Amino acid sequence: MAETQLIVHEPFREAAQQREADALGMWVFLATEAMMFGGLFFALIVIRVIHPQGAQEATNELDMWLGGLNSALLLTSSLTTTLAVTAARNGARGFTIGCLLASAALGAAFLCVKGYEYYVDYTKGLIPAVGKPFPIETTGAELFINGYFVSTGLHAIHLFIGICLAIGLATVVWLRRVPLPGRSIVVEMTGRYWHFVDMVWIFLYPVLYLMDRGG
Amino acid sequence: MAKVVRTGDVIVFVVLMGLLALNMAQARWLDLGSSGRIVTIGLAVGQAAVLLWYFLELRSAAVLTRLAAAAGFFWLALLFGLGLNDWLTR
Amino acid sequence: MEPTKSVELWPTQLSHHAQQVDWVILSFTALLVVLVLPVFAAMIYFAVKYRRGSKADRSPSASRNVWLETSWSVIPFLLAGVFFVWAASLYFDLFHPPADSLGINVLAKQWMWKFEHPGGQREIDTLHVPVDTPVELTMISEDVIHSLFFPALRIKQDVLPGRYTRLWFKADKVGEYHLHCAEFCGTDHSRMGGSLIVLDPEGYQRWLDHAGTDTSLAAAGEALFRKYGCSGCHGANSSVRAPNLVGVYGSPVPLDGGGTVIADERYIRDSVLYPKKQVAAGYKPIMPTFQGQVSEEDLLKLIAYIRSLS
Amino acid sequence: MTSIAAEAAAEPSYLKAGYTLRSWLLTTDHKRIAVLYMISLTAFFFLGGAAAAAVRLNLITPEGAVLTADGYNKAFTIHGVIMVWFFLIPSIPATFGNFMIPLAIGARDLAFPKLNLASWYILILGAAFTIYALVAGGVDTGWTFYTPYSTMFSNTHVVAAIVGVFISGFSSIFTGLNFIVTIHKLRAPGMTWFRLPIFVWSHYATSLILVLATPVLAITLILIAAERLLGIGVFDPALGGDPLLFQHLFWFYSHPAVYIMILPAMGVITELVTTFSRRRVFGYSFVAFASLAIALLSFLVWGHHMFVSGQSMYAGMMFSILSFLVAVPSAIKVYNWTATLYKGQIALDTPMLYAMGFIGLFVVGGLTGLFLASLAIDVHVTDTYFVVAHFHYIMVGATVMGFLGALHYWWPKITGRMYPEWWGRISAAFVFFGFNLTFFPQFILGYLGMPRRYFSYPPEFQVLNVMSSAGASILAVAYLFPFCYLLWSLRYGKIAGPNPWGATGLEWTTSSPPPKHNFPEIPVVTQEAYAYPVAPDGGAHHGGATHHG
Ligand code: HEA
Ligand code: HEA
Ligand code: HEC
Ligand code: CUA
Ligand SMILES: [Cu+2]
Repeated sequence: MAETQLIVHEPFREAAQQREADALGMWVFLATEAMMFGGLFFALIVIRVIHPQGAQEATNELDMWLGGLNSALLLTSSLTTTLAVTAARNGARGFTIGCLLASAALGAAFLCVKGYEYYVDYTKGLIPAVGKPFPIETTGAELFINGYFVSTGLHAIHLFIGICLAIGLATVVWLRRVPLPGRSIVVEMTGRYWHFVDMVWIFLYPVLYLMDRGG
Repeated sequence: MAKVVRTGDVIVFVVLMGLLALNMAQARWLDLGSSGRIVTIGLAVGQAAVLLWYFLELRSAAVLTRLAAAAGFFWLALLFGLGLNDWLTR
Repeated sequence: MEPTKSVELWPTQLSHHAQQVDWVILSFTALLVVLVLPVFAAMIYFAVKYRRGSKADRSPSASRNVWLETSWSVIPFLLAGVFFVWAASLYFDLFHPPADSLGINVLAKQWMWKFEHPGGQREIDTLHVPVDTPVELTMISEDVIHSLFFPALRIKQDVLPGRYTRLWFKADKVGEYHLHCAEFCGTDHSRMGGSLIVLDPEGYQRWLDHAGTDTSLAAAGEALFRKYGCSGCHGANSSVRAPNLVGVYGSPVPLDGGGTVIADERYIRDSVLYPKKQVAAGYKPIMPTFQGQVSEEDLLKLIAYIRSLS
Repeated sequence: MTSIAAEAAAEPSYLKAGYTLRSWLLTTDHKRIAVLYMISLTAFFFLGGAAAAAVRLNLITPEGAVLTADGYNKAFTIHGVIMVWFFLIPSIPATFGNFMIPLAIGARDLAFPKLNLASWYILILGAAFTIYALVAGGVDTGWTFYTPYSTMFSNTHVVAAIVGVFISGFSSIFTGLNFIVTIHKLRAPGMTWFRLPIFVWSHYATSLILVLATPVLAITLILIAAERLLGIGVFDPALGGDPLLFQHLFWFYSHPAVYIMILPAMGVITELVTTFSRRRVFGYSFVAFASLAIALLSFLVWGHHMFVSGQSMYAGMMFSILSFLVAVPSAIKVYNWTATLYKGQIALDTPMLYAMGFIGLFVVGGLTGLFLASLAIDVHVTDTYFVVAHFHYIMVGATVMGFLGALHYWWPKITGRMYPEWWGRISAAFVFFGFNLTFFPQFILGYLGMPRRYFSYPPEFQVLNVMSSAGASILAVAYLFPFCYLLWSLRYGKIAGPNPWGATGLEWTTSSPPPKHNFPEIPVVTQEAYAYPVAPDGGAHHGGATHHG
């Protein structure tokens, strides 16, 4: 019954073809996103290479426990997202909606923790251009912290988009505008994006908070 | 519900959390010197691989999809490899 | 000795390096002409012989030939490889100035070139050098990226803010030649140029005497060393435990946390501006940063002084 | 299915599928979107050309003839920015690729038609920002936006221009994504990879670059904007940042980007050479794989733009030898085109003239690229007019010629009308002559030591500069010719049949202009590409495809 509900759109000749095209399109898109964050990671690593000392002192300013809490939140949201996808494929509408909202809530919790971290950073004078002057004198520290803001900021924007997608998707599933399991591909695609945003954090967390910590 | 919540997914989740815990512990309590960087990144790569393979379903994906995913990493390796070479030999 | 105003079709060769570069490009051109002339000739010949309606022989022929195709891609590459090696070895030489070079400091800023001779003589937009003497330029910019370009020597090098770059040459003809800024740097980029004046040794000496200055770079540096308070710590009878800078220049310095560096201009500059970046082994990192207090120009003088101590 | 097919059989051409502005601006038909691109890109080309005219006019006298120094700097910057991002990168892919790929692989449209339309709007939005930067007072950083000049010293509209380029990048990314998915998933039955026309292969390779390189430009531009607005310092030496980091990131994108500009043109040339010599391309698989090899290798050579930048000596050597390596697949293409002519039935119609011009100028541009890749030579000629001549030989001499060749070749398919052949040939000759007169003197100027981006120059360079400016005025007129006679032909041109050139390729089996859904029925492919001979205008019966049902 899944296939009967699947509407084939214009250039496609058959449902499978359309499905594969959507999947491939999503992966190619994720590859472009990976390249974009990759450029940022490259900049961060270069800063670590040219200013090991400053970057280390900057790392020590970041709270690895809050960052770790955030990692846990996102990993959990990845679990709920996976559950949503499986549920959607099985036509379990209610459970799908629940899991999507859970992911959105976990994502929102992440953003709250992040916001709190930013607030702490603000009180320390870490934020560029506003607040107190930068506290660490060692060269490279300020640079690294600025890189931290750009990368976590860009990640937060992505996560915010993910939250909107998840809530929107839950709504349309609830309204039966996206019939399940016929259009479960939509849940699947949103899930791909969500996992990807989680994966960016999987790398951001160690590169920003853990690497070279101590000393 | 049993059909919806698969134990496999939960195990994967536990592994991911375990790797996270390991990475945090390592960074906090072990002083691995210069190899610490490699360990940190290695653990993150492990997490990402698990995520890709299971949650992102590369396990059951078409070859083409796997290639698309691999392409991103391969090209990033080019950027890092050739790019860092400059700073490391300056 | 005015730069020539008539049309010239080949730039003057002012050094052995310049001659070599000209040889590379000329012989490379010859090779490439040999490689592509057949292509052009064949294209024209085929276009005529096989024009539509002509009675040429068109009996079926292969539409692929792996060996032929492999050879016409690989052989040109291997031949061109010779020129890679030649050009790369000349490039290698550019990074290895002779030890006995005459050191001159170059300071670039929007939009002028400042040159400082070891004796303290300074000039703007014009550089006097002796003929047949290796000259090594240590260059830094006070603002954006510039690039010092001597067409007659076939060399140029970007001049960066925040880091020394180097350029060396040995001019072998007396005369006046152009120098330009080759990296876009704003409004007067095209006017940020002047002349390179190559003099015979006596002429150079005379110029140095005339350009007269009361103090050499090193002497000026010594004064600054006291003015900025460096001597308070690094001086012979200081109570602070700081390294003695006599003989440091050019020698290896063991670092705190392992490794050694050669104390060159870059290292000294970093020690003054970013003292915590590389801390000498056995000392506490108590040296304050002088970032924002010491200008690039003064830094070069301090370096000249420290250099004179060895 | 059957009902769609029956509908399509009676279907009018895509041009007649609606006459309102709305039917154009909200279309999802790849053919109409291609036409939208063609119109806007032509406008951008003339805008960039006008800036080039200002540049060349100014350089007639050593002291700068018409502009101020700042005005000149803004002129070449806007010239580079517009020409690169708003003309040359989208040029062939977004017009002919967009129009022809679905036709050439036997599909009804691209995989994501709405995304395709969105790409066009995104490009226009990006252009709007860039043009805003221009009219608000201009930008003076050069198209390369080098830091710290662009971040801390320029007081022109850098951020607006960067936002414009940033936005246009998404147009590139989405177009590339669309092409990749289309080529993978929408080939007609029987259209195997090794039956694809080389044009499609080269667009596939181009798309890979678009998708993998452009995001790095995006993040680099974000960093520049953040640095300029917030002073984050990643490229600022005062905070310990490294301007060379910017250069690495920029060229990681921009070198592959130059192959975005040449690969589609190489695909066009393969179509032209085979059609006008009625021969299968020599060494199909070598030529096809050469495109992919170029796409891959293009990511390994970016450091050749930085030989004198203060990059490490070893990095310089590595990038130099890798740059020599890119010449190999390019050489394959050149030699194989030539071999294709052997025993052909050669007709020197306008598109073929452009193709031969392309090969000649590409070879000169490419070989001077090898000079630049040779370290010691580059130390002398980098940042001089030698480089300017190198890239204009490839970008204007080769790619713009390829664009014009494609335009004449597919004009009958797109519009249903023939262009006037005599005018076509004359203009091609003028373009070739004007081009060489403009840019050949620049090689000499560069070797003599005239730096680029110079508003004024030493008087001994005047003769060569005047020659170059004279050539540019011939070139300008030569570009206006096709503009005029092609417009004329829309009304008065001879009606073209489905296959005026007697070419293979599925696009020639459908009517000219094609119906809205491209084919009355999805064709089934039974032959390799370029299965000559084909009788002219017998397209529907011979094109290497049969129709079932
Ligand atoms: C479409 C655009 C395009 C293309 C295709 C190329 C192709 C090449 N380019 Fe070019 N290049 C630019 C556009 C392009 N370039 C631009 C815009 C700049 C300046 C940017 C700026 O600073 O503003 C530039 C600058 C540039 C530089 C830096 C110069 C400098 O600033 O110092 C270098 C250095 O290596 C270079 C090299 C090459 C090489 C080796 C190729 C090769 O791909 C060429 C390969 C082709 C051939 C070699 C010819 C065919 C082969 C044969 C006929 C067989 C015989 C060959 C052999 C002997 C092997 N280019
Ligand atoms: C696709 C890319 C492309 C194209 C097509 C062109 C086309 C041309 N370019 Fe361009 N050029 C670049 C890309 C391109 N250029 C880039 C990337 C740079 C580097 C910028 C930088 O340094 O940052 C550059 C730089 C550059 C310079 C160097 C400036 C400097 O370093 O100081 C010069 C100088 O001669 C030049 C000339 C020309 C000329 C004469 C044409 C001609 O082919 C143009 C011919 C077309 C026309 C002239 C339009 C015809 C129509 C009309 C004339 C009618 C309307 C006009 C009026 C009403 C006046 N270009
Ligand atoms: C407060 C004391 C103090 C002052 C003032 C000071 N220094 Fe130092 N300097 C040190 C100490 C301690 C070290 C060793 C630790 C280190 O490398 O940072 C040092 C190291 C150096 C080194 C590296 C030498 C080596 O052997 O590695 C140089 C060069 C140097 N200083 C130059 C200067 C100059 C030039 C000034 C003035 C502009 C100056 N210092 C001012 C305390 C000082
Ligand atoms: Cu200084 Cu250009
Ligand atoms: Cu390049």
